[in-house]
Amino acid sequence: MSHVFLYALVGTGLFTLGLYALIVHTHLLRKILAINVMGSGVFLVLVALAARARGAAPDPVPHAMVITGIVVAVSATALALALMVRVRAETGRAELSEERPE
Amino acid sequence: MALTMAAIPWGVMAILLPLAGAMACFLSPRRASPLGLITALGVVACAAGLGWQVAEQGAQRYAIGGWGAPLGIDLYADGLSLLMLMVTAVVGLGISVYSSGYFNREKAVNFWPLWMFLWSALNALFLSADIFNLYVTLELLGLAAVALVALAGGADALTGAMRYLLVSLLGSLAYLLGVALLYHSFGCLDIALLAERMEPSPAVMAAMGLMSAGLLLKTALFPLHFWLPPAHASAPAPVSALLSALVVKASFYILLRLWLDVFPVTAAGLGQLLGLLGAAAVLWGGLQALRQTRLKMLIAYSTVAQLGYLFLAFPLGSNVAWQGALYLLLSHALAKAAMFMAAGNILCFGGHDRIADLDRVAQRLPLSLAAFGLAGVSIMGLPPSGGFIAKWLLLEAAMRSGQWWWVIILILGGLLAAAYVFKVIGYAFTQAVMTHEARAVPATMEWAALVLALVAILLGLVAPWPLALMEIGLPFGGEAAG
Amino acid sequence: MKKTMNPKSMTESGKIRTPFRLLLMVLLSALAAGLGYAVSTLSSQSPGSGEWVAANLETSGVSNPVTAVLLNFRSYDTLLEMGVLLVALLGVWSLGGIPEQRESSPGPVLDTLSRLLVPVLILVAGYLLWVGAHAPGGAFQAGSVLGAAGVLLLLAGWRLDARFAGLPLRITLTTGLGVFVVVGAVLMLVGRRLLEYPPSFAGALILLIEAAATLSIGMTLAALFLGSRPEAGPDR
Amino acid sequence: MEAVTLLQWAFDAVLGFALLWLAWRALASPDLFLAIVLFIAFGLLMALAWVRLDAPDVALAEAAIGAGLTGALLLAALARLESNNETKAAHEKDHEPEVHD
Repeated sequence: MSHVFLYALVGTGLFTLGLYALIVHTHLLRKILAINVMGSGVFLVLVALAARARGAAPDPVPHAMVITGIVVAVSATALALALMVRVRAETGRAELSEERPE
Repeated sequence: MALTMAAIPWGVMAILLPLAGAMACFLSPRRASPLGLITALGVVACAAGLGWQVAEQGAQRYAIGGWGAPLGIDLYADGLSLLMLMVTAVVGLGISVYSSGYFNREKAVNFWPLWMFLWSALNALFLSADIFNLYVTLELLGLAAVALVALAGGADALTGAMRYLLVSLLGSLAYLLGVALLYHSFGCLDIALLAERMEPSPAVMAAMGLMSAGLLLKTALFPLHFWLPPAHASAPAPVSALLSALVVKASFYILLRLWLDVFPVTAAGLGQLLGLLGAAAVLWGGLQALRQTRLKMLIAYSTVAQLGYLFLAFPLGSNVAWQGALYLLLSHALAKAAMFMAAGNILCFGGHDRIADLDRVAQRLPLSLAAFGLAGVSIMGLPPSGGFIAKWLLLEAAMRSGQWWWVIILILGGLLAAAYVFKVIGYAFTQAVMTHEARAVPATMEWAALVLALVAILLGLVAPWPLALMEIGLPFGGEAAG
Repeated sequence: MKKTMNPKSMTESGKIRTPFRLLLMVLLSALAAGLGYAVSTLSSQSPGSGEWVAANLETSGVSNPVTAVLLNFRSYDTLLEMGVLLVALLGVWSLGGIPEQRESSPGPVLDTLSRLLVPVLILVAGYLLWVGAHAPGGAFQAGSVLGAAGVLLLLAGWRLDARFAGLPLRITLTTGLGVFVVVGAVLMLVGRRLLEYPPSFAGALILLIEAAATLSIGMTLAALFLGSRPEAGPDR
Repeated sequence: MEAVTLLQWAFDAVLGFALLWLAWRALASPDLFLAIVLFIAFGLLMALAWVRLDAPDVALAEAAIGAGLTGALLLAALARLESNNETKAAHEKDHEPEVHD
């Protein structure tokens, strides 16, 4: 066990923490934050494990994957936030309605 | 001539062309509609070119950047990806023609670039051989799909789009965590290389669970289907069509690829579980569809049911079962697109989609009603439709493997489908006094629906041809059909 | 940022029942434990493709391995990703006008700050773009710094002139993806594969793509921040 | 050598714990503004973690995008939610909330 596994474990922790918050919280802003925390967790797993080789330079492929992922995440967040503002304007609440249109 | 045809990488063109079309539509909003239609024709030509190439030369592998796996990203086209690409082309052309009549100018400006991006994402997804690249295509697909749902405006569509976005992102992240585990286990992202290096381990099992769960969520397998009906029902009609016909199939396609090629085939229990969930989806989706009072909700629940059939192949696992599932996927894509388009015509004509008030539709929109009925024949699985061939293959696979209980599900599902399709048609033939002002529906919209429904029927008559294409590159493994 | 909360709207309304929460906690703890176990069983030796990257770095045109992966070995991912950014912006724009608030008076601090910082940020972006070939940096970092400069300008109350808010803006937004696609297509026309740069031109082509991408990324991120389609001229 | 390793371990442990704690606070805080501020702090700590993991490229991207721009987007969205609130109250009469049927 080296420090990379510590970070990888923190990554899986963040993933589950975010998942819990995503399910439990109803406010959309909080759900969006939760998704971002989950994403950070996945990125942490990717990059941490890339640094496993002691002494040698870390594997650059996961780094590139994470940079791609960060840009995807910010795009998705921007769309989600804009949708949230519109949902709020239409329904008066920044939440997903509990009753499902059957 | 043949030499140059062979030299053109049609698959790459099928990805780049809609991307270029999307940019052109974005840059020139006034001409978005004609530009989009031209692009659609071009993409159909590319799909045909790729079809010719794959049929002539067998499965194709294309190393982008000339690097090749494991360093670069490969595109791979075998019979499975080819058929997905082709059905996307046919449905996509239909949707493009339909949309050119459906959207007003203001909406069209937003619709066309998004739809072109979505098409590009679909083609890229079906051709990708790299699990991280698949993640990027999934995100491109998801964001474009969500934005398209929100085009409808209004509380229902926006809430549906929001829920869809969260679900889609959750599914992608679970998938990406699986990708991370696989990459760090084997040091590669290419599906074929992964298959070579695959050794079962706890990390592989975790990756399998995460990726499957994420993709099942995106494919809306019961009980993870909760997001689908509101999103698909509240979207604009052509968007509902492309979501139900194509977008949910994309994540299923990835699941199928991973299941067939990458994951170790030790998980028989998981196959049974997927089959059970599929069976539950068939019954639950059918019952819910029958209960609906709105036409588009009915069709959306029918999608939940039809997606269930796809998973009946997992416990059977034989070549015939996979063929049946894929055939169902193809015919459902065509039939469901036609159904949603017909519903869109009815909605556009009458201003509502309450099933109980579908009077006069039979007289005034005969083509749309015919499209709905013909699509219904395929959804029910009656001969001579594509849906019939699909169910026949699944039936055969179930009987051969001795798992006869799946046959009961197939029959019950067919009966439920018949019930909800006839419920709609029955109301449509009710004679009633003229209660509301009718709006004209462009002929292109009626014909687009009818032609797609006819192709769904036709798929039952030309079955040997798609079945032969499916075998190119042996996507379902080497076992013979017998 | 002012910090006045409407307490009623900001509290969660639908509370989820406690037994469900407990069950969820148990399930997710099991998930976390399983994932942690799976991660910890991975070998401590990386089987990654780092060696492949190192072996081909020389012909990639750049010496920063991450840039080499992003813009050469796996450039196709980056191409699609430029599409993701544009799709997000299209989605935000198609959601229609969010009524803009705080049109006026950003305050003297923000005004001065933006005047001082924006030129610096643009310089930093240029530096990051240039240095990305051989050191940490590159199009995404440079683009996001440029985007930050745009956000600052927007906060200071600056708006794009209507003359440029139509086609010129859209061209800038698509430049990144457009140059990428054109380079890929031209290479195919001259008989190479998609995005298969000739080694002697690789560095220049990567810089060209990165420059275009930086501009588009910066512009897109600032536009995402603005939230609604800027008022355009007659073209819209 | 031993002391340095121990110090690194301590640093990693503190950083990992701080990441989890900040994420938890950001997701659980009842005040949305505070939640966003905590999330931005979380992003900055992530950048630190990337540096520690020898990923300077990712650290730069995270600092600029993950913490900076995402933070700005979140704050702008929160401001819009609030201003929406005010206009909502003003137009309450002619804008009935939609009801599901």
